[in-house]
Amino acid sequence: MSAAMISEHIPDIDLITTYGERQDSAVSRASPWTKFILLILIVMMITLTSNLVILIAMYAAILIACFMTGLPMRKILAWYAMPVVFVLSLVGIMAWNQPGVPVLSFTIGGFVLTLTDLGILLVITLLIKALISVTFSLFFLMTTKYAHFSAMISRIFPSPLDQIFLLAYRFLFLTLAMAASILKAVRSRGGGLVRSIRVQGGLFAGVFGLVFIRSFEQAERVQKAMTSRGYNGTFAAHTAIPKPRIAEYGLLCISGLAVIMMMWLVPHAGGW
Amino acid sequence: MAHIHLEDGSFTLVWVLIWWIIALACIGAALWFLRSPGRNNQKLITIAAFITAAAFAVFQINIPLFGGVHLNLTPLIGILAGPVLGTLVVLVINILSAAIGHGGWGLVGANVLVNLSEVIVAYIIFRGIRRLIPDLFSRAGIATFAGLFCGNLMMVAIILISGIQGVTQSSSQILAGLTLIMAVNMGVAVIEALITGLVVRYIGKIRPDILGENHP
Amino acid sequence: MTIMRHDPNHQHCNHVDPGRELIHVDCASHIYPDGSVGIHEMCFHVMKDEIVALCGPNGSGKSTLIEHLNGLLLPSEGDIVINGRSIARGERADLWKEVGVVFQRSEDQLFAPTVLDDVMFGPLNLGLSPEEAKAEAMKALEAVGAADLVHKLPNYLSGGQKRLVSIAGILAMKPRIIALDEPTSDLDPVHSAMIERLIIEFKRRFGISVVIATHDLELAARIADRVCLVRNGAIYAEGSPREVFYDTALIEEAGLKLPDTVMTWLEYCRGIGMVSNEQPLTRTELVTLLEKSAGNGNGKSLG
Amino acid sequence: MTIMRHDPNHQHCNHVDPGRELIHVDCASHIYPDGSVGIHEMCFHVMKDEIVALCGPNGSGKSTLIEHLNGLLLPSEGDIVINGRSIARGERADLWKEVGVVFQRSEDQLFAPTVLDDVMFGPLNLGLSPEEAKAEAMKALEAVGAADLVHKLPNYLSGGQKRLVSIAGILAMKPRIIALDEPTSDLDPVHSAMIERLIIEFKRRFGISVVIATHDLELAARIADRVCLVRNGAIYAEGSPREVFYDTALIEEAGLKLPDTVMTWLEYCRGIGMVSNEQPLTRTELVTLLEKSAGNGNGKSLG
Ligand SMILES: Nc1ncnc2c1ncn2[C@@H]1O[C@H](COP(=O)(O)OP(=O)(O)OP(=O)(O)O)[C@@H](O)[C@H]1O
Ligand SMILES: Nc1ncnc2c1ncn2[C@@H]1O[C@H](COP(=O)(O)OP(=O)(O)OP(=O)(O)O)[C@@H](O)[C@H]1O
Ligand SMILES: [Mg+2]
Ligand SMILES: [Mg+2]
Repeated sequence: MSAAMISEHIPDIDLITTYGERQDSAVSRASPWTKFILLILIVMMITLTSNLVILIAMYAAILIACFMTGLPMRKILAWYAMPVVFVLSLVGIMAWNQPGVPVLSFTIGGFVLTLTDLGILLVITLLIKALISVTFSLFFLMTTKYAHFSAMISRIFPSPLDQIFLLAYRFLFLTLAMAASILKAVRSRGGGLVRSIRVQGGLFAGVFGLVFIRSFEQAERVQKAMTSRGYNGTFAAHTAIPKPRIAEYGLLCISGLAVIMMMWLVPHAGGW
Repeated sequence: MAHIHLEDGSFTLVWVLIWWIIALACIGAALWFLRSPGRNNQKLITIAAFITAAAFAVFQINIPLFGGVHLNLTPLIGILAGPVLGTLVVLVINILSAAIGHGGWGLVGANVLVNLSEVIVAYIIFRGIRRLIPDLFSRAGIATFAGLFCGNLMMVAIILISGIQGVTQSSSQILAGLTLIMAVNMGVAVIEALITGLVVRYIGKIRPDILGENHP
Repeated sequence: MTIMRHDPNHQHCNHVDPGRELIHVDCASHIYPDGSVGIHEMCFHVMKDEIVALCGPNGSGKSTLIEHLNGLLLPSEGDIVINGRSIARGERADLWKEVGVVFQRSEDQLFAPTVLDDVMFGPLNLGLSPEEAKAEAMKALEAVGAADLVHKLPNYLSGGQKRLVSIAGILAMKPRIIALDEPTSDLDPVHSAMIERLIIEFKRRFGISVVIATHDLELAARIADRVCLVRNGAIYAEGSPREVFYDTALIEEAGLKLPDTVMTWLEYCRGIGMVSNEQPLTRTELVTLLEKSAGNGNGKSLG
Repeated sequence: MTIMRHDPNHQHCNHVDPGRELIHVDCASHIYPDGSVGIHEMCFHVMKDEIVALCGPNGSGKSTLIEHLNGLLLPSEGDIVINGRSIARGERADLWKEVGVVFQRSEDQLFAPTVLDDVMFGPLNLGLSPEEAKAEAMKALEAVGAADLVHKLPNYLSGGQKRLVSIAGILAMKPRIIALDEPTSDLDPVHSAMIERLIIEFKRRFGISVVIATHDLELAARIADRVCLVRNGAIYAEGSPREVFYDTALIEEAGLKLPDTVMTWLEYCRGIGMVSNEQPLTRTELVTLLEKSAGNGNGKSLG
């Protein structure tokens, strides 16, 4: 079962988990805390700077890191679909009528639409920013054990947020497995999602509702099982999280400095 | 797209922080509510976790219409979980989404506020017009549509207030662009309202207790 | 053997031996929200140091009964008394410490991020420190032969492995009673045999009383001290495996079939016209008797 | 009996009898996204009019193989040819009409809001009108003895009832081959026997070839024409039930145990020091032989 059965362009948690558990590269063995803090710093950097050179350099560095770690680059490219759509549908509209040297211009119903060089640059910049964030997130996910994530969640989030988080993960698996098996059942009897909706539309509303109720009942049963082992509203993951090593501290310091430099520079570049 | 998730790099640091702080305030309030004594926490947590998982899973289903529509079902979260739990659910969903690139980390704050408005409006309307419209299908449909409409307004407002980094147009120009997006979004909202209506009606038929009118 | 007939004027069932009774289900009923009858005026008890098998057709109420034993479901009528504490009197806060339940579907039982976290969950709730809990968890995992799975994710275990881990999760809490719902279904013969040995060890080594619900009558015949036949939500009859499984009419009334071993023996006896008082239940017993009978020459009465 | 040993230089497995082969799995492998090996260079075939049983330990790849048979899973290497149409050549559009699959967990198979909707689903997809589809569905439900369930919700059925309905859903489509994954697990003895009779009827009355995956070796011994032992994702050995289940060493190598009937007979023979060529598989056969042996006096060779 996997989300991949449903759509090529949605990250597949099974595949992500598999890579996360594999732990055969140097990055996988690095402390999850290092990667976590690095994620925050990177998000700050791309928020602060719009310098295309810096952004491209960062993006390249992350891509290389992914490649060196042996992550499935093609899959990652396929998973860009949604973020790209999100950026384009918003900024793709904003980009028109930006000031700058016109590249393309036409009129619809009295409105003049002009695409300028700065407009194109804007789209590119925001797209790269989004991709930096996406790629590093996936990199983080695919090089960290789930046990470490859950231990971090137990420590970062206050109760009951951590409980919701940890349980949601298990339920997500159960729900996706159920969705996948139902898709299988439909297919094994000749139903295609699109075709069957046409032939037996009313049925599918029921199917959808039923999946919902069934996964709810499954969640109830899991809760029963927890109660029968004394659940009282708290459960924590107890895996020890590896501590950062010296080199990792070094990396974090450098990145931290870079963020501070950017903060200091940015007001001059007309930013924050 | 029924939803646009704002991606990292769209807002400046100041606005990133401002929206995060407002969102955290809402979350703090929700936590405070939940922890106040006399609430059956375990059951609520299970429900919240289940809804989180279901909404996240549903989001992964690509409906083959208009070249691909994704549903978020945030209004359904409101209807089933109410605003207090809904706040937490929406936060967790946005964090999970950010992890796979559907929305930026810095923008989780803003995205939470957008979804939260959907949750709250859908909840209020669903509960509010119970006397007026007892039929679950219409009631849930209307609540969903209204919720999504407010969510859209919220998104437009947040973008107008913070501005997109590097966009140097006047507010009215931005508004024109946003209106276009909104129009598309509301088209999808109709579909989402229909689906939510069907689901709620079905739940009402088989497990009316899930719709229990007494959550916080 | 007792054949239970409920007397409508009598709202309680008798204690068999109050001193040794760990569980006393006192005429309890449970109706599901959709109106299905889960159990109906059920009287049932579990003694110290015994293995009780619940056998009955699909939908007869075995799982429903088991979920009552640690207060997961509450009877709509009647009472359940665990170790002297009555659910009706609201003394059910800590029932989970006394009775561990392994569900029919082990998937539902696992929820933690890793196998270790999952097995440690119970001991932690019992108030052990994380180190102690971990030690208990490891001991339990070793006892079920799943120590190599500690760091795996429950999502990716095979059906049999899930079953073993969920048993370990209960074992780690050292309850006084363990109830297992269909412990060997979907397991291959080697894994089944492992679980079977484990159940016997629960009793011998740890002094735990065990309740199992199973469709595998051979298994029940081999390991149970007492077999309860469940029908329409109540115990229809109970007795030692030998009493129950050699009562052909009773088994049929209960909607079941004789175990294969029993059937083989009975058919054999009938075939050679032998009248025998022997009642073999396990394969070993059967084979020994067959050999004896063969040695005897032919259709003479035996034993 | 054939013991299959894969020759790494030979990328295909031979056709046994191309004219009678309905399914030919040609050296197919399937790796799951997470890297687990489902099946590995599996060669397997199903002939017209036969019942094939797949037996093997947990996780050996039985379910994976079954899901390949109607194109639900596609082999990452190798090919599957159903009735002359090759999956590798992309001729798999209508496989679901030829091969019906009943899943291991019948819960997964039922998705429609009512039992009737569910059973009608396949016939409707075959292009029948709603009336015709309903008639087919009713016929199928009657054949499995579940006609009284038509209007129930599938999720509130008992385990056994779910199994019956999911078999009806496949039967209503009248496929040429039916594959059943663990058809009798979680069923009580009476329902098991019913399903067993149904499987035999599939073959006799409807001329359907049947593939079953099962841990119940007794069942396989009773009804299969051919038994395939699955180990590590491939067929390890195959043959008639008699050949396979009387090969003690082989069964052990495959990670299984001998069926009870076989074990009883072998132990009996050993016990009385008898050398016999007889190989009983069913209880009836066993009893007949035992009687004969008892009649014979004692440890003399028989048959
Ligand atoms: N969650 C539920 N909601 C409604 N009815 C239920 C539920 N669970 C069980 N039932 C009904 O209660 C009765 C007893 O079910 P139970 O699961 O206890 O039977 P069982 O003896 O365990 O059967 P099986 O051998 O199939 O597991 C059945 O009629 C069943 O349909
Ligand atoms: N969805 C899946 N994702 C990843 N691995 C899987 C999946 N399904 C099965 N596997 C793996 O593939 C192998 C074969 O599994 P399969 O389910 O085919 O075994 P099986 O013979 O049916 O076992 P059982 O008797 O327990 O049903 C096992 O190692 C299993 O862990
Ligand atoms: Mg049961
Ligand atoms: Mg299987």
